[in-house]
Amino acid sequence: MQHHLILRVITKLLVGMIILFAFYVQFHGDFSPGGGFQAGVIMAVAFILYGLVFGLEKVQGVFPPWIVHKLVALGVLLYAGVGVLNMLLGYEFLHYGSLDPHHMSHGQHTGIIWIEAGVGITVTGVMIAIYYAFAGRPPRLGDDDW
Amino acid sequence: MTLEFFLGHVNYWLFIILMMTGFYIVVSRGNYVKKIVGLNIFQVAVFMLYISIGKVTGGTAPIFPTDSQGKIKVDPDIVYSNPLPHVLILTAIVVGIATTSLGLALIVRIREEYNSIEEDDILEIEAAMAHAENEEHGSAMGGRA
Amino acid sequence: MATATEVHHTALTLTDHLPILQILIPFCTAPLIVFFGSRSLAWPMAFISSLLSLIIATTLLVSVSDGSYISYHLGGWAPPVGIEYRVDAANAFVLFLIAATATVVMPFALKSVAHEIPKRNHTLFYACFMLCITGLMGVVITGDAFNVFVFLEISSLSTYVLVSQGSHRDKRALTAAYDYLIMGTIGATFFVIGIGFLYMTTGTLNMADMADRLQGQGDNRTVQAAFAFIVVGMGLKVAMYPLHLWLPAAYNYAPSAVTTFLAATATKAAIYVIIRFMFTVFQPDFVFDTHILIWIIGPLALLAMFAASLIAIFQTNFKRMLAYSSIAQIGYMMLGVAMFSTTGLTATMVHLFNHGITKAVLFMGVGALMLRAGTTFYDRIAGMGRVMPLTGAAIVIGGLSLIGVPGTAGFISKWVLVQAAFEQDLWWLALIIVASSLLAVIYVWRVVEALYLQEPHPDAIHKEAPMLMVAPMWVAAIACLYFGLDTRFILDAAATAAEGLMAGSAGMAEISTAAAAAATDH
Amino acid sequence: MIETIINVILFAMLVTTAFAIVRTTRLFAVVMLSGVFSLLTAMLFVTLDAVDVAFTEAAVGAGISTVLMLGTIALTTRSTKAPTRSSTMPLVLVVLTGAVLFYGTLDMPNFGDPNAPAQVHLAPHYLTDSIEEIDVPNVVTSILASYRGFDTLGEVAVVFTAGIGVLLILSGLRRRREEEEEDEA
Repeated sequence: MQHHLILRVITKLLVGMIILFAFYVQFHGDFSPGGGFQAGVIMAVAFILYGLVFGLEKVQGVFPPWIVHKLVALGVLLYAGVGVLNMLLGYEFLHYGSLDPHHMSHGQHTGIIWIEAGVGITVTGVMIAIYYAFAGRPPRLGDDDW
Repeated sequence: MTLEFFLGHVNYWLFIILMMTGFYIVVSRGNYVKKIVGLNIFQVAVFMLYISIGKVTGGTAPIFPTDSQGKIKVDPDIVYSNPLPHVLILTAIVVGIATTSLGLALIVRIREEYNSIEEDDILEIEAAMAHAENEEHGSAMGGRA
Repeated sequence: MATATEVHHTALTLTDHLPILQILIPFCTAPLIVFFGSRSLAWPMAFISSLLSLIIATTLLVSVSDGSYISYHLGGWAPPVGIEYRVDAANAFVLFLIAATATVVMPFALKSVAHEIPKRNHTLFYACFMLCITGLMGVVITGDAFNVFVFLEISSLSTYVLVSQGSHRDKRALTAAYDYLIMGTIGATFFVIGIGFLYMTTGTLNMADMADRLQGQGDNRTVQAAFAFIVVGMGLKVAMYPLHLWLPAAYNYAPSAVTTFLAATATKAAIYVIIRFMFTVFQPDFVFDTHILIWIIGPLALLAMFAASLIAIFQTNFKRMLAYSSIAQIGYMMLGVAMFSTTGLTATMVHLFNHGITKAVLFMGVGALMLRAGTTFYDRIAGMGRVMPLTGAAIVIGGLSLIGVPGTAGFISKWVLVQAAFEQDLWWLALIIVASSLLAVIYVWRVVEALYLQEPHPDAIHKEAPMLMVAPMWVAAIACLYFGLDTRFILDAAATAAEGLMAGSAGMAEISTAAAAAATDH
Repeated sequence: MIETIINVILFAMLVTTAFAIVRTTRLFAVVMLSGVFSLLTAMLFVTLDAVDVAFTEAAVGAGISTVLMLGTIALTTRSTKAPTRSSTMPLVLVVLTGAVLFYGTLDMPNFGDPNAPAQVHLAPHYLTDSIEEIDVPNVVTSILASYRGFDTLGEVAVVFTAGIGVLLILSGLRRRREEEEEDEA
C-alpha cells in the first residue's frame, strides 16, 4: 500500500479538515441542517479515507478495533443514560426539561446536546467498525480487474 | 379528471413508477448485489413520497431565522413546510443503510461459501445438497431410511 | 405551558415507569454486554435482564387485567405530539409471552449456543439476542405507528444476524438469512407505505388519534390502500400463507436457541400488530365492510392449515417439519381473526400463547437432539427417545399439545376456535378444524415413531441432554400441561384482550378529558 | 415555474437512472448509477424543502453505501449474469402493487395543499410551540431529538444492531491480545 506522495500529503491535510467539519456539523445541528448522525458519518469518512490511503494496519494503529467497539456501545449508553437520568429526577424517560426544571427549554438544550453526542459516537464507531470488517477480508479482485 | 387534480397528483404517480422500478429489480434480478440496489431504489422512492407529503406550496425549509444573538425571530409571513415527515425519513434512511450493510456483509460470506452471488447458481448448489441429504436420510416422499 | 407542568409536577415512581422499563432493561443490556466485552459476563447479564423483563411483564399484565390501559408519555410530551406507550390487556398478554419465552430459552441457550456457535461470537450473540427481544417488545408495547416500524427493524435486523449464525453448521443459513432480509425489508417497506398513506389522511402517527380521525373514512381509497399495504407488509413478517416462503429455511438453519425463541414469539408479535391495526386503528366496522376477512384471510388461513400440514407430513427432518407446522398453526390464528367475533379473537389470543409454549418445548427438544445426534433427520434421531428419556417425554408432550389432545394447552385453543365456529353455526368449519388436527397426528406420529420404535443410530452420543437444557424444556412442557388443565388465567386474559379489541379504539379519551378539566379550571 | 422545470428534469433523470440500473450487467456501473440516483434524490429533497434529509441522503446514499457496495464488489465479483428466468411473474407482481398504489393516490390531497390533514393537525404545533418549548431554530432537530426522541434512540439502536451484526457475520469481537488460537478450543 504505497500510494503517490501527493495523495498522501493531501490526505493528511484533508483528514484534519474533515474531522473539523464533522464537529461543526455535530454542534451546529440546532441552527442548520445536520446533527449527530451526519456528523458521525463524516467523522468516520475521515478515518476511512486515512485507511484507504495508508492501509488498514496504520489506521487500526491510530484507532484500534477494541476502542471502536467500546465507542459503539458507549454512544447508545450515553443516549439511554440521559433518559435514565431524567427518570431519576422524577420525570418521564427522555424528558430533557427535567435537567433544568426552572427553565424547561434550557434543559431541552442540554439534553439535545448530550443525546446528539451519543448519536455521533455510535454512528462514528459503527461506520468504522463496518469498514474494518470489510477491509479485513482478502479481496477477490485485484486493482487491474476493474 | 381535471387539470388541477392531474397536476396535484402527477408527482405521486412518478414516485410510484420509481418505486415499482426498484421493486422490479428486487424480484426479477438474480444477482444479490443488484437486489440490494433495487431495494434501495424502492425505499428511496417511498422516502420521496413521504417528503412530498410535507411540502407546502410557497413554503420554505423548517428552520427559523435567528438574529445575531441566536434568538429566534418570529415572522408570521413565512410559510414553513411540515417538518414531521423529514424526521421520519431521517430515521428511515438510517434504517435503510443499516439493512444495506447487513445485506452486503451476508453477500460477502455467501460468496466465500458458495463461490457465487447469483441466485441461479446458489439454488442449483442447494438443490444438489438437498438431493444428497435425501439420498442419505430417505426420500422426501415418506420413505424412511 | 412549561411553568405549568413544573408547578404541578409530582415525581414519578418506579411503578409509573414500568412500561418504559419493560423495553429499557433488555435494550440497555445489549450495549452493556458489548461495552464490557466479557464472554463470561454476557450470559448472566442477558439472563438477569430477561428475568427482570418477565417480572415487569407479569406486573403489567396483572394491572391491566381489568380491561383498563396504562399510557406512558415518552419525553414527557403528551400524545399525539410525542410518542406514547399504551399497555392494555392485548399487548400485555403478548409482552408476557415474549418475556416468559426469553426467560425460559436463556438457560437452554447457554449449552446450545456453546455447542453450535464458535466461542468468539458468543458475546455479540447475546447482545444481538437482547436486541431481538427489545425489538419485539417495542413493537408490541408502542401506541405510535411509526415507532412500530423502528422497533420492527431492530427486531428484524437482529433476527437476520441471529439466523446467519447457523452458518457455522450449515452454510445454507447464510442464504436463508439473505432471503429473509430481502423479504423482511420488502414487508417493512410496504408497512411504511401504509403508514405514510395513513399519515396523509389523518395528519397524525398516534394509533388512537389515527383511529379517531379515520372514523367515517371507510370509503376513502387512500385508507383502503393503506390497509392493504399494512396487512400484506405485516403478513410477510407473520409468514401468513402464501407469504411464508422465508420461514422454513430460516427456522431450519438458524441455531436451535434462536429458532426456539423466534418460533415462540416473532410471528406472534407480528400477528399482534396486524390485529392491533385491524381492530384499533382501522376499527372493526371498517374491517368488516371491506370483506377482506371472509374472502381473503379466511380462505388463506384454511389453505395454510392443510397445505403446510401436508408438506410437514412428508419431511424427513424434524426441525424442518416443525417449521412447516408453524405455518399451519399460523393459519389457525388467522382463522380466529377471520371469524370476526369475540370468541374467535379469544381463540387467536389463546392459540398465540399456547402455540408459543408448545413450539418452545419442541424446538428445545430439537436443540437437545442436535447436541447428541448432530442432526435432526429422522433416521439419525432414531431411538433417541430411549437413550434420552426426559427429552423424549418432553417432545411427546409438545407433540400432543401440537395436535390438540385434551389435557394439553393446544386443546384449549382449538376448543375455543371450534366454539367460535359453532357460535356462527359454521359446523362445517368445526369439522375442517378437527380434520386438519388429524394431519397433525400424522406428522407428530412420525417423530414419535422415529424416537421410540427404532434402534438408536450408532453415530449418536447415547446420553441424556445436560440438565440446563432439560430443565427449561420441562418448564415449558409442564406449562403445556398446566395451561391445558387450569384454563382460567390464560382464557380470562385472552378474553379481556379480545373484548378490548372488538370494542375498537379507546381513542384519545385521556387527552380530551384532561383538556376538558383544564377548560373548567379557567 | 422554474421549480416545476427543475422538478421535471430531475424526474426525467431519476427515471432514466433507474431504468439504466435494471438493464446494466456490470456491477461497477450499477453501483455508480445508484450513487447518482441518490445524489439526484438529494437534489429533489432540497426542492421539497427537506434540507436535513437531503444532507443525510447525500452522505449515506451517495457516500457510505456506495463505498460499502464497492467494497463488496471487490470481495465478490464484478458482473452479473443475464437473467435466465421468465420475467412475467415479477412483472405481474409489480404491476399489481403499482395498481394498488395508484388506487390509493386517487383520494390523496393535492401536492403542496396547505389545507391537507398532514398540514393542519400536528405540524402547526411543532412549528409554533417548539419556539417556546424547546427554543431551537431547526424544527427538524427539535422533533428528532425531543418530541420524537425515542424514535431516534431506536434509530441509534438500529445502527448499533447493524454494527454488531456485521461484526458477527464477518469477524466477531476481537479483544486486545486475544486471537484465534482459543477459537479452536
